[in-house]
Amino acid sequence: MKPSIATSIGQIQLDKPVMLASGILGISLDVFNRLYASGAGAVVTKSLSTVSWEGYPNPTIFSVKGGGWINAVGLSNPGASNFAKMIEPNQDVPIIVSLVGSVPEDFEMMIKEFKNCKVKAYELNLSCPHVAKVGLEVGDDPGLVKAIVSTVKNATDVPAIAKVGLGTSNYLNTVSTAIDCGIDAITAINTVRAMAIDVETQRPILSNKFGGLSGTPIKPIALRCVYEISSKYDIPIIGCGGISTWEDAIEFFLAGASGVQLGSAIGDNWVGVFDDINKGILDYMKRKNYSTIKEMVGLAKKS
Amino acid sequence: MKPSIATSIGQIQLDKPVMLASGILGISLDVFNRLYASGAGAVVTKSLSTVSWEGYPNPTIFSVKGGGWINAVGLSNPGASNFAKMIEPNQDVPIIVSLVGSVPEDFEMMIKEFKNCKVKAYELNLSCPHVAKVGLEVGDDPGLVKAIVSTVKNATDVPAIAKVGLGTSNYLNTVSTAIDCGIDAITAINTVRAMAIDVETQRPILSNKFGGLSGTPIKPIALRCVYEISSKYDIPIIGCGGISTWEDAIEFFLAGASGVQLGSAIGDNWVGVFDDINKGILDYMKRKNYSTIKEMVGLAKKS
Amino acid sequence: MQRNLNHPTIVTIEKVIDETPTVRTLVFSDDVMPTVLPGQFAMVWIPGVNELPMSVMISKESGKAAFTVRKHGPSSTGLFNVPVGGQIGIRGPYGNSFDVKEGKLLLVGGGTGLVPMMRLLSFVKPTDDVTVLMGAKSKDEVFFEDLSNELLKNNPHQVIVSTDDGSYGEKGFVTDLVEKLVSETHFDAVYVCGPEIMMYKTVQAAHAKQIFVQASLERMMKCGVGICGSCCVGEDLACRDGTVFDGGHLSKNKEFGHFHRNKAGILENY
Amino acid sequence: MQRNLNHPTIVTIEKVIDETPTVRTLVFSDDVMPTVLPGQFAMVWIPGVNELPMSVMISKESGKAAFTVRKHGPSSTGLFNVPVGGQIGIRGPYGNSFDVKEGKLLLVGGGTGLVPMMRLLSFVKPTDDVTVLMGAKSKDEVFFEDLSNELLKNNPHQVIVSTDDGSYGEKGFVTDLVEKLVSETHFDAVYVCGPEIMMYKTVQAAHAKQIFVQASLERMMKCGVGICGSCCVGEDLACRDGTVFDGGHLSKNKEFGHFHRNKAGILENY
Ligand SMILES: Cc1cc2nc3c(=O)[nH]c(=O)nc-3n(C[C@H](O)[C@H](O)[C@H](O)COP(=O)(O)OP(=O)(O)OC[C@H]3O[C@@H](n4cnc5c(N)ncnc54)[C@H](O)[C@@H]3O)c2cc1C
Ligand SMILES: Cc1cc2nc3c(=O)[nH]c(=O)nc-3n(C[C@H](O)[C@H](O)[C@H](O)COP(=O)(O)OP(=O)(O)OC[C@H]3O[C@@H](n4cnc5c(N)ncnc54)[C@H](O)[C@@H]3O)c2cc1C
Ligand SMILES: Cc1cc2nc3c(=O)[nH]c(=O)nc-3n(C[C@H](O)[C@H](O)[C@H](O)COP(=O)(O)O)c2cc1C
Ligand SMILES: Cc1cc2nc3c(=O)[nH]c(=O)nc-3n(C[C@H](O)[C@H](O)[C@H](O)COP(=O)(O)O)c2cc1C
Ligand code: FES
Ligand code: FES
Repeated sequence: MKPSIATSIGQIQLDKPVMLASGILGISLDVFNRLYASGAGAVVTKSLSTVSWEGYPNPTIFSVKGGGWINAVGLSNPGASNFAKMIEPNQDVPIIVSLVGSVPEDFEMMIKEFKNCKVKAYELNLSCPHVAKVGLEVGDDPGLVKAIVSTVKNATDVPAIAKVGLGTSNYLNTVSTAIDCGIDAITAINTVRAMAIDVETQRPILSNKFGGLSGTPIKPIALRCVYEISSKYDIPIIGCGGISTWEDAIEFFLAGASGVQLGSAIGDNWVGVFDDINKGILDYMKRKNYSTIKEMVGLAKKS
Repeated sequence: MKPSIATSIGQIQLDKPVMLASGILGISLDVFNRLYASGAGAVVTKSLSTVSWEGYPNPTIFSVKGGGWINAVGLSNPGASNFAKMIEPNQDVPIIVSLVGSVPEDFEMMIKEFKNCKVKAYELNLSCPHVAKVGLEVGDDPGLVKAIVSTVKNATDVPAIAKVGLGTSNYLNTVSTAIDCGIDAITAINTVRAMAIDVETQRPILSNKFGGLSGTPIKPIALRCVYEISSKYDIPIIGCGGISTWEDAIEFFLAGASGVQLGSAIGDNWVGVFDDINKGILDYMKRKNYSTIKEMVGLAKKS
Repeated sequence: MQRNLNHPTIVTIEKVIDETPTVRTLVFSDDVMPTVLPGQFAMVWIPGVNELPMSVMISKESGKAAFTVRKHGPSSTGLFNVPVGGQIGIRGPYGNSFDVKEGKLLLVGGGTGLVPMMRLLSFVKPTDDVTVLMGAKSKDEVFFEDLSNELLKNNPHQVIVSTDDGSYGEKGFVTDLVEKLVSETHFDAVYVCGPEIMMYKTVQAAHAKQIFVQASLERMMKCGVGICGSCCVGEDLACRDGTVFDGGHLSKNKEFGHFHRNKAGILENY
Repeated sequence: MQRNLNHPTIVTIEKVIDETPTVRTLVFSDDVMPTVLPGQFAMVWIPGVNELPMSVMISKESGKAAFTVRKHGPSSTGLFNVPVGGQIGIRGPYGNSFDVKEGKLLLVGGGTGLVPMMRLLSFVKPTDDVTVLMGAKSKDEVFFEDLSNELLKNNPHQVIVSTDDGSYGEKGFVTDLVEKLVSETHFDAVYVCGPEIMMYKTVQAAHAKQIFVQASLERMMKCGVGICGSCCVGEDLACRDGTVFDGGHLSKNKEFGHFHRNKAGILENY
């Protein structure tokens, strides 16, 4: 049998396992179509808020030694309502809508905006490390996580994913709370809070001083999170963090992820990265005699 | 005036600001002498326990993409008593003794072993991410941190440093608790819990599965911790994590560190790295017209 | 250690040239920027102020490059005000570049859109017959006229200036002149950089005559490498797919000439 | 992407050669290992078992290298048992290498200490006069005798085997033979690898006669790159400063020949 790289993340069925991560290139339907044509299994939108946000002033993104990027874009986005209008015409592209907010009502309100859109899943950003009152500040608060996930699960039948990251509490508690409230899947991880200082001008480079580290440097951290989650809970996982090659993707499958997302790798390898990774996964499956992604998921825990 | 790279970390005075981090090359007095002669301002010993530990089986260390290392040596060490005997003859080398334990009594007992040794400071390892019941499991428990730091401060007049890292709680709480109990300085950070899986054999590479990520990848994370601590507390800080060049050291000074430690860089640049960095710091000070390290400490917070 | 081109490298301004009361050229030494291709840009960090995309300007001295900035909002004014000895951070170069064709060339620039044109001029062959068309609002906003003539001194060439108010050179909009020129003369290539409407009309005029035409687009930029998405123009990312696009491609793009995105990513009309 | 030499690369065992009942050579293809210098080692991961330092053995086929392992504790037994088609991970090469001198050379090896000697033999010049001295407990533990003769077929050479029990070759300890040889003949260089006491006595004997001598040390190894400290011998780190050291340096080292460190880093007598 010819192997297939199609995958199911719980209820979420995708033809290809590598998705565009949230916040990356994600503000235009034309771009989504292009990325889908380039081999992305789904695209996750920028994290949308109830109203549009300008984000932080530049500098907002730059690269650091070791192949990483630090960003503090500040969740700039056109707002859920504008965005929903833009993607209404979409039929083909599996779009995962990322939402960010401070209270359950924010999420409820935004989900209503998407009533006329084909939404593959909602991803709740509980983990942005550099914007106050949303993201990690929410993810680190078990009461809020509970309220938000419960509200979202009541508001829609579309699957909901919680995106977690390393904050000031144990992210595994966030995972566990989200599971208790019926979350359908977990994305792990967001960027890791970080900074860089320029030694000549003696200033933090980001206008926001603090930002999030992404790319190659965080891969071993993200991988251990996926492994920890899959060892402790029975929940579909999407791995994210530093994935840039097919080997990276396979590592995440073996650790327990049913799908992966990538962002920073696009800065280095551009949009061809999706097909490169898809092809690598397929070759690996042929060589190792797998016919589905599922057969690989979590294998590293057996050893 | 000719600039001087001597520095004071609270009561701890050093001729040179770059120290050997704990766990690196640290089991022989002969090696300590050599590193001191190579330009290390102080050497921190391996973390010592009340009894000797064999550590984990190999593989225990290897490198990952982006210039990082993952290790799970498992705190192998000859035990405090054996170690104390070995360093008794020492007169010249500023030795910082790193201690690891599960209860206050462990620390008390070990400090007694060093009564005949010249100890520059004790560093309490509250942050090893891959050994059960010590390290982060202690650092994440405010009650234990309180008891341990108080005990150590009662047991000795030698300055005590708390080494923190990213665990499952807010490391800033550990810092704050340690300060409340009279800690003299903070070292930030230890390695970050991580893992790697080999895709051919489909196994975690480390025998312990999980280990700690060190080197270049964690620098932006360590730097933000130093900046966060120095922004919030008035406590001398030693920066550690991914430092391999003089620019890296200066970045940590600007973020608020009065001294730095390095480990992984030795694997890449060998022992010449100390003098290279010292020289780079001195040249920078000349160019920027500083006469002491102190003048640079925390400058990035002014902007 | 190798320089990380995506991390700001600090350079020191060595010379400031006042081009007009609101336009300045800031010259600096660097290993990378003096040799970038025409059309490429850098992300320029003005510490404490902002970071802006800037076309890389040529310098007469080897080993040096420059930025030519018009003071406008707070960011560009911050850059404009950097004195000799001041430090800025640069990363890049980013973007693709103009295809340097041979023969009869028309270069159209408005304002600081002339910057990539000056670098393009440094790539023309002595056999090329080059027309430079530069637009400005009024006489005191005209710059790079002498520089263009100097760069083209070994070429058959003409430098045409037009001002909206007629206070210098031809009176009227550059785009009217473009239409006239392309209908009179066969050009082998037309290059344009300036306000979007100028580029749109130039592309239309040239494309209608089936002349090879390229425009260098400006959009809101944050990363410069194709990560953040802020510079998207339809399905294209200006920073990575461009900034230089062929006329044929642009005429199929629904946003070019009509919309750009604001800082929140919302489409706005030009 | 470039191979990270400090990260395990998986190779497949293509051939297993039984050298003695307890010693096997495992052959594999690789880009890096076939060309390492004599004395260099790799960290060899036997998945699910352990990771061991192993001298890199030569292979007759180009593009291939090997490990020759004696089964001893669980780790080496794990490696010994890897079948054809089995996978192991290798990182390195690590350590320095023997200085290849010319003239009259004496190579002394005991057990798997012969492995670096075989690679050294592949570096000798046809004009060198080479004596290989190999020690074993008894006849059935002798290996690499034929290989040595074959590698030296174009050289003036002799291969001397000694067994402790006299069941093959000369009877007695290798080190007695070394003492005899260096007192009778002037060697330009002596190389030794084997049990520490053999190396210690060989170094002493040669050093006393002011003959250039080098030994390749074995210590507990974890990282292979000079981070973990587990391989320290006095002020030296065997993995990074060595494994090959000059006799002059070793005779000043307080630990060489007397102590090694166990897994906890505690000094133990040999
Ligand atoms: C590829 C490229 C090359 C450019 N080359 C030059 C040049 O050589 N000389 C020159 O004077 N100007 C150039 N610009 C325009 C320049 O980047 C600024 O947009 C312009 O100077 C206006 O800045 P401001 O002071 O109004 O910004 P402010 O109003 O202070 O705005 C601040 C922020 O908005 C962003 N921003 C605002 N407008 C734009 C815009 N049009 N494009 C991108 N980002 C914007 C900036 O990144 C900045 O972070 C270029 C733009 C691009 C995209
Ligand atoms: C540079 C170097 C080259 C070597 N080359 C060879 C070779 O070519 N062939 C060969 O058979 N052996 C070689 N050895 C010895 C080999 O690494 C093992 O030590 C030996 O095989 C005994 O293993 P064991 O099965 O008893 O280990 P176990 O008793 O199972 O011990 C397990 C652990 O201890 C460590 N360990 C135990 N003994 C040693 C030791 N002496 N040195 C380093 N680590 C040790 C291993 O790393 C392993 O993690 C070499 C050692 C070194 C240092
Ligand atoms: C520029 C940038 C913007 C991002 N914006 C978002 C966002 O809006 N919402 C979100 O959940 N994650 C955001 N992220 C995090 C990514 O989705 C992803 O979790 C992270 O970058 C790690 O993946 P990578 O290493 O493949 O980039 C952003 C990352 C980058 C680099
Ligand atoms: C092999 C190895 C062993 C370590 N052992 C210890 C230890 O025993 N105690 C401790 O506090 N930190 C230990 N660390 C952490 C280092 O001291 C340091 O905090 C970390 O490596 C980050 O610094 P670096 O990036 O310069 O290596 C160890 C690190 C490595 C790589
Ligand atoms: S500026 Fe970020 S994608 Fe173009
Ligand atoms: S094996 Fe780690 S220092 Fe030598």
